[in-house]
Amino acid sequence: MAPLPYVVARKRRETRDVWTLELEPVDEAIEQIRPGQFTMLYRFGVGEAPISSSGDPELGFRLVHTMREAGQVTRGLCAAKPGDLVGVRGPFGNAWPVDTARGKDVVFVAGGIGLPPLRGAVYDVLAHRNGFGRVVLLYGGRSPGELVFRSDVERWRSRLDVDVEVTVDTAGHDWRGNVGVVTKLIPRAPFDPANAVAFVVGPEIMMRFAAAALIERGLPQESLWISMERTMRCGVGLCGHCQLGPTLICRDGPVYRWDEMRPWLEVAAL
Amino acid sequence: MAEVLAAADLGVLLGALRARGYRVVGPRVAAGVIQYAELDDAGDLPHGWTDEQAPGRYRLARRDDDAYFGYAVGPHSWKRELLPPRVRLWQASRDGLAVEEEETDYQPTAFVGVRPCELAAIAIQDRVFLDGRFADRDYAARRADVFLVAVECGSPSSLCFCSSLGTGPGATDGFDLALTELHAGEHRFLVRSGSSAGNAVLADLPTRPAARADLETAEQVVEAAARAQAGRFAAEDVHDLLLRNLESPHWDAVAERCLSCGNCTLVCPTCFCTHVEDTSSLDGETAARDRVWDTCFSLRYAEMHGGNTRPTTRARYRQWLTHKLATWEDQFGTSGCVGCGRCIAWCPAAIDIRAEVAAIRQEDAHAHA
Amino acid sequence: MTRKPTLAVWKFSSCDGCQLSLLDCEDELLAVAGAVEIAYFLEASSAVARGPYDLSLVEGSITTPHDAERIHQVRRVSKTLVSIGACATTGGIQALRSAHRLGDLVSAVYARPEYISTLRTSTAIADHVPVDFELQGCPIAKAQLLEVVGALLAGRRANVPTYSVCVECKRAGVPCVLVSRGLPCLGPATQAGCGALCPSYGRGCFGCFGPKEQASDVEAPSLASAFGR
Amino acid sequence: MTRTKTIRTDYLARVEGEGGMTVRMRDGEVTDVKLRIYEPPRFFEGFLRGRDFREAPDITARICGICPVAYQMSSCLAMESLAGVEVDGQLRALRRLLYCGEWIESHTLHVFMLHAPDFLGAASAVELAQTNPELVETALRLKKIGNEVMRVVGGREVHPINVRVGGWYSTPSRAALDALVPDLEWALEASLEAVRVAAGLDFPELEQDYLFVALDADGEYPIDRGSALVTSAGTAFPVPAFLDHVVEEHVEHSNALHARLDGQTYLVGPLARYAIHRELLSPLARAAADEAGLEPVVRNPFRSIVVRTVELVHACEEALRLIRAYEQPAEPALEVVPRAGTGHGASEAPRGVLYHRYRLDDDGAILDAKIVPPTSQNQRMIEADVRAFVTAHATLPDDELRLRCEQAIRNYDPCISCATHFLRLEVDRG
Ligand SMILES: Cc1cc2nc3c(=O)[nH]c(=O)nc-3n(C[C@H](O)[C@H](O)[C@H](O)COP(=O)(O)OP(=O)(O)OC[C@H]3O[C@@H](n4cnc5c(N)ncnc54)[C@H](O)[C@@H]3O)c2cc1C
Ligand code: SF4
Ligand code: SF4
Ligand code: SF4
Repeated sequence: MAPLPYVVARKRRETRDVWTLELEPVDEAIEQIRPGQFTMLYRFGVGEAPISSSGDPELGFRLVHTMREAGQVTRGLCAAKPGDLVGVRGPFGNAWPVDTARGKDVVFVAGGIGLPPLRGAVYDVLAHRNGFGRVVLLYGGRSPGELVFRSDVERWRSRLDVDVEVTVDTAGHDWRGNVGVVTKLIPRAPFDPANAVAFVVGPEIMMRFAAAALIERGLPQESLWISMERTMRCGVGLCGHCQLGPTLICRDGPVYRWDEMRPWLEVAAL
Repeated sequence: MAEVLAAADLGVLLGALRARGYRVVGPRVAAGVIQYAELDDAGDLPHGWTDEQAPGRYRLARRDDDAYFGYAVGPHSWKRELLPPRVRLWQASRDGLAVEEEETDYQPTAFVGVRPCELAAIAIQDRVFLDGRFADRDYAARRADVFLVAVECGSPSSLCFCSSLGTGPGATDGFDLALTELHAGEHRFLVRSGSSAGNAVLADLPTRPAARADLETAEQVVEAAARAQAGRFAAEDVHDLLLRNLESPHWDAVAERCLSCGNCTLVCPTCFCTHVEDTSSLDGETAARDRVWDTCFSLRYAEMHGGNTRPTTRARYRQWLTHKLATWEDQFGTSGCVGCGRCIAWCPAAIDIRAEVAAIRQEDAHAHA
Repeated sequence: MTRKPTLAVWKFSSCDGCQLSLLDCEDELLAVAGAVEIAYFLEASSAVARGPYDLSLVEGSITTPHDAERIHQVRRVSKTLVSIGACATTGGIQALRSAHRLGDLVSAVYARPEYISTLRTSTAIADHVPVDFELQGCPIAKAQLLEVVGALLAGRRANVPTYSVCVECKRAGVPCVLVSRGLPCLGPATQAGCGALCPSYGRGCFGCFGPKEQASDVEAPSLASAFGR
Repeated sequence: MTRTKTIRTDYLARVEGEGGMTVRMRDGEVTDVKLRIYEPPRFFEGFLRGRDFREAPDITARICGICPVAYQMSSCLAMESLAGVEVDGQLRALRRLLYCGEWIESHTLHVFMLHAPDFLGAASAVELAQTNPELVETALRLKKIGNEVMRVVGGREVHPINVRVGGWYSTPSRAALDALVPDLEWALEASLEAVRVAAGLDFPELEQDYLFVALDADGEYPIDRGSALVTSAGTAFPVPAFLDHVVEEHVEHSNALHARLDGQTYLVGPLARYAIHRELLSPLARAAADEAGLEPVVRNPFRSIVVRTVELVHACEEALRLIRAYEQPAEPALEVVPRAGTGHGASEAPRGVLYHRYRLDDDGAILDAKIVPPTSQNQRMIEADVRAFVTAHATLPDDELRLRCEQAIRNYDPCISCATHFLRLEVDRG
């Protein structure tokens, strides 16, 4: 499958090394992407990387992707200027099962660059706010400078119908929020574990601790969802790279119910 | 309906295929092994040759008859044809990011001498590349016009274990024509058709209807081949066995011998892992993407920003074996192994997957005794 | 157009084979000369442009006290430094001498050993200065050299695999000489890059490309900006 | 008051390896010429000790990336002579073909890319590509053809892998060699043209009275082997007696050894081969030399560039001849059983005679190795040329003089990497 050309319509810097690109099709567009799904973004002559949609699902054919400069491809993508072309393949993978949370409390837990893959789902829930119980967003970063989407987070925090807690691992004196890992926010977060659905994204180790804390609070395993990451070359389940035990993450994931993934995450270096 | 073709008329079959526009590829002796390469006529086939195989060892030897297909399997598999080691996927020019996909206008090809285990392997790769949500364009194009001439197995090697996996030595389906080479009496082939394309080719051949004796002899050939490999591998519970032993100390024991060279995955007829190589011209005006064979044994295979998910040989060997024999089933609904023995013969460290499974089985039995 | 990136080629103790690989890119040499300004390349040119250089290719190993100094100067004038060939990445075949007593070697070759000043060992460039990328091979493969230069210009990761020669051997469809002929072969432990040359000529690999999966995975800073992309 | 002056080049360009030159003058008289070789010593002879005799071709190839075939051939010949094996027939024809490939590649590299810029006032072939694009394109194509011959026969252009003591690991098919023919036919035409171009260059004046030394190859123009050495003085000695005549000495200013033959400074390489074996050149090569007006003995070292182009013609014609007569041998190699003793081998590298001697034990382990590369044999002669040139042209301005001195050194296509086991230009007028 060959990439389709998209033009960088807008570009925003989120942090020192994280950028958001808004892309519009030059000609043909990929299918409508849903929150949780990803595309393979191609920088001409450099290569391709899987990047989750971070956009509002209402945006239609406009794609929004937020990425950290992790290596050559992401660095190349982040260096793209408005008007530059990038290649897009997708959408790939599955979406957040937001509907399973209808009528229930919704808990979003994000670590670092884990917030972008969740943002579309947050937009989705807020767009249909009446269909859900309490909405909680717990967001942690290493330092205040590494927090993304600060204006979104502020906007959500100012809403009375959303509970937002932000924490950082380490901070200077000018930081007046929480300090500590994000999982520490879980025990006192305002939701009813017996009747809630949680969506968690972050480094694997963070997701494991978050899951433990959520289950400890009484959240059923079946109500807990995470998003997985592995190297991907094709995005369509044919190159083998993203295997983890019985699944191919690009094909069967990246979103998994916790109890499906837990046994495999417990085996080191699987 | 079965027919009989005289061995002397095998060339007519190759000619009939060529007349229908097929490129004919099959076994021939080259560089000391039986390789798959283009065939000009029946004389190119390895008649009178067999292969002697043991873990880490393969030698050609003379047979005392002039069988055309009197060997087991060589180092090549049909994946060379259907999933070639390197394929250009597309190229693009900087200007307008115009991406041009490669032509996939491939010449129809007849595979001659496909073993039943190889039919099974092709069926497995078909599932991977054609049956999912995204079918692979290049594989689909290459596969579309393939004519399969299977040859049932009469000379399994000491490494074959298809009968344990139900993938051979007889051919039941998935072929256009299936041959069984018969020696008792006249040197001849029992020929069966498995498709309308097969029927058409069969009609071109100077055959006679099979007699009861022909059919019985063919059965005996296959039965003898099955008997020769009886008990070599216990496949039934291997999925659960391996998955409940992911932390077995035996993985460390294999890791001490395994060189992480990747030969096993590359000779395996079902292994499909690939890497993409993005390249660009020196002037920066054009770029391209190639797809190349990869192996889960390479260190970079599992490298992500921020770390390697399988940094040890232990982890990589475990990935290979559990994928082949267990998680493949979860991913694609079939085993990833057809019992051809190639990974055993072509492992420079003479590692035998059957022996490794047996060792884990034994340990498991101890642990649960 | 912005300035072309500058290329310098440096030589330490070596056979010249790796620099020659650059001149051996007959089909691409003029394209290379179009993409970069060849600013310092003594073997090919007497014109010497002054540093600093965007990309330095360094051939050869460090064997004399003078060279141990000189490599630091080279590092100082080089934005990106790529060491090329077995000599530069591992000490090369002359590193064999480390296994011999140096005195014996000097007297075996030279009648007046007192004239020779030499380090006790032959060491890799990376043992002396930070290196951005190591390109293995004795000699390097010219396609890989072009790939590294092209990748640096494009700001991408070079397609220089670190896996075994066996992977290339199997891709090429060469029957394994170890399994089918019983020849000793270093392919399983040796880094790909040669295209499984020896097995394809019916001999076992003897390790020209060095140990596999050793290459530093350091990302060289991209030259794309220098190239105006 | 005496006036002294020093002309000095710290790093010689367009030579293989690292060296410099110093010329010292006092009152217009040259007092000292030194070619200094910085190329660090690499001690190949030392670490060959203890290695298996079969490893010699692969190890010694690494002495020089420019003429690895020469090293492989001389070492194989030494081992084979010791074992009493003679590689002949088509196996030998392939060796000569491989060597022709190296001559084509190496001579093209030197003539067009390293030497021609001196005559045409350019700094490099890349610069030359601006003013003389066809010339550079021709050069690149010729060089590629030489490399292609080496790739097909030897596996790769630098450090071929297919050469072994006793023959080859595998031999090319007739079809693989036939595929080289059209390119070689083009190369033959291109090298004939190269002779005409080279002959038309302007040469600085210098006539030297050389003692020429080359291999004697029993009626053939010497390339891949030879049984004896012959000199322009009419003397000859067999290859095994090489070290009885050639003595290498270590001088302080250089990491390379200096050789003398029976106490005399001498010259090996294209000028020597041509002077001694002109009659054995291929018909077209001889005709080209005649047409270019090349005298039977060339004594102006600057005109060595013409001789190299003549040899280029010879190498192309010879390669074609070998290919046309080729039949793939049944076995790629002869068996070579080692025995204790001393073996000698010599072949004609593009730069001149390359001599190897090995002493083995019963198991074929190398006890002792001695390698005498062409550049160290020529080094004294290079210094003598520079001295003669400076003496004759002492009035030239310094820059011009330095350039000409460098050019005088490049006349030799000195391969410094080989010589170390071996250069810098410094002209010191005080
Ligand atoms: C489903 C999914 C969604 C994601 N969503 C996001 C997101 O929304 N935002 C975000 O910032 N990140 C996201 N990521 C992570 C992102 O894909 C990686 O950071 C990105 O791939 C890094 O690629 P790169 O080329 O920039 O870095 P690289 O430098 O390529 O590094 C990536 C790793 O791949 C390996 N590698 C690269 N090239 C080669 C090669 N030629 N040979 C061998 N190994 C090689 C390297 O070892 C390296 O460790 C997501 C990942 C997945 C799987
Ligand atoms: S795993 Fe081994 S035996 Fe099974 S199909 Fe692959 S190569 Fe054949
Ligand atoms: S099992 Fe054998 S063939 Fe496979 S990677 Fe290990 S050593 Fe290589
Ligand atoms: S011949 Fe050598 S490089 Fe090739 S597969 Fe065998 S062991 Fe590996």
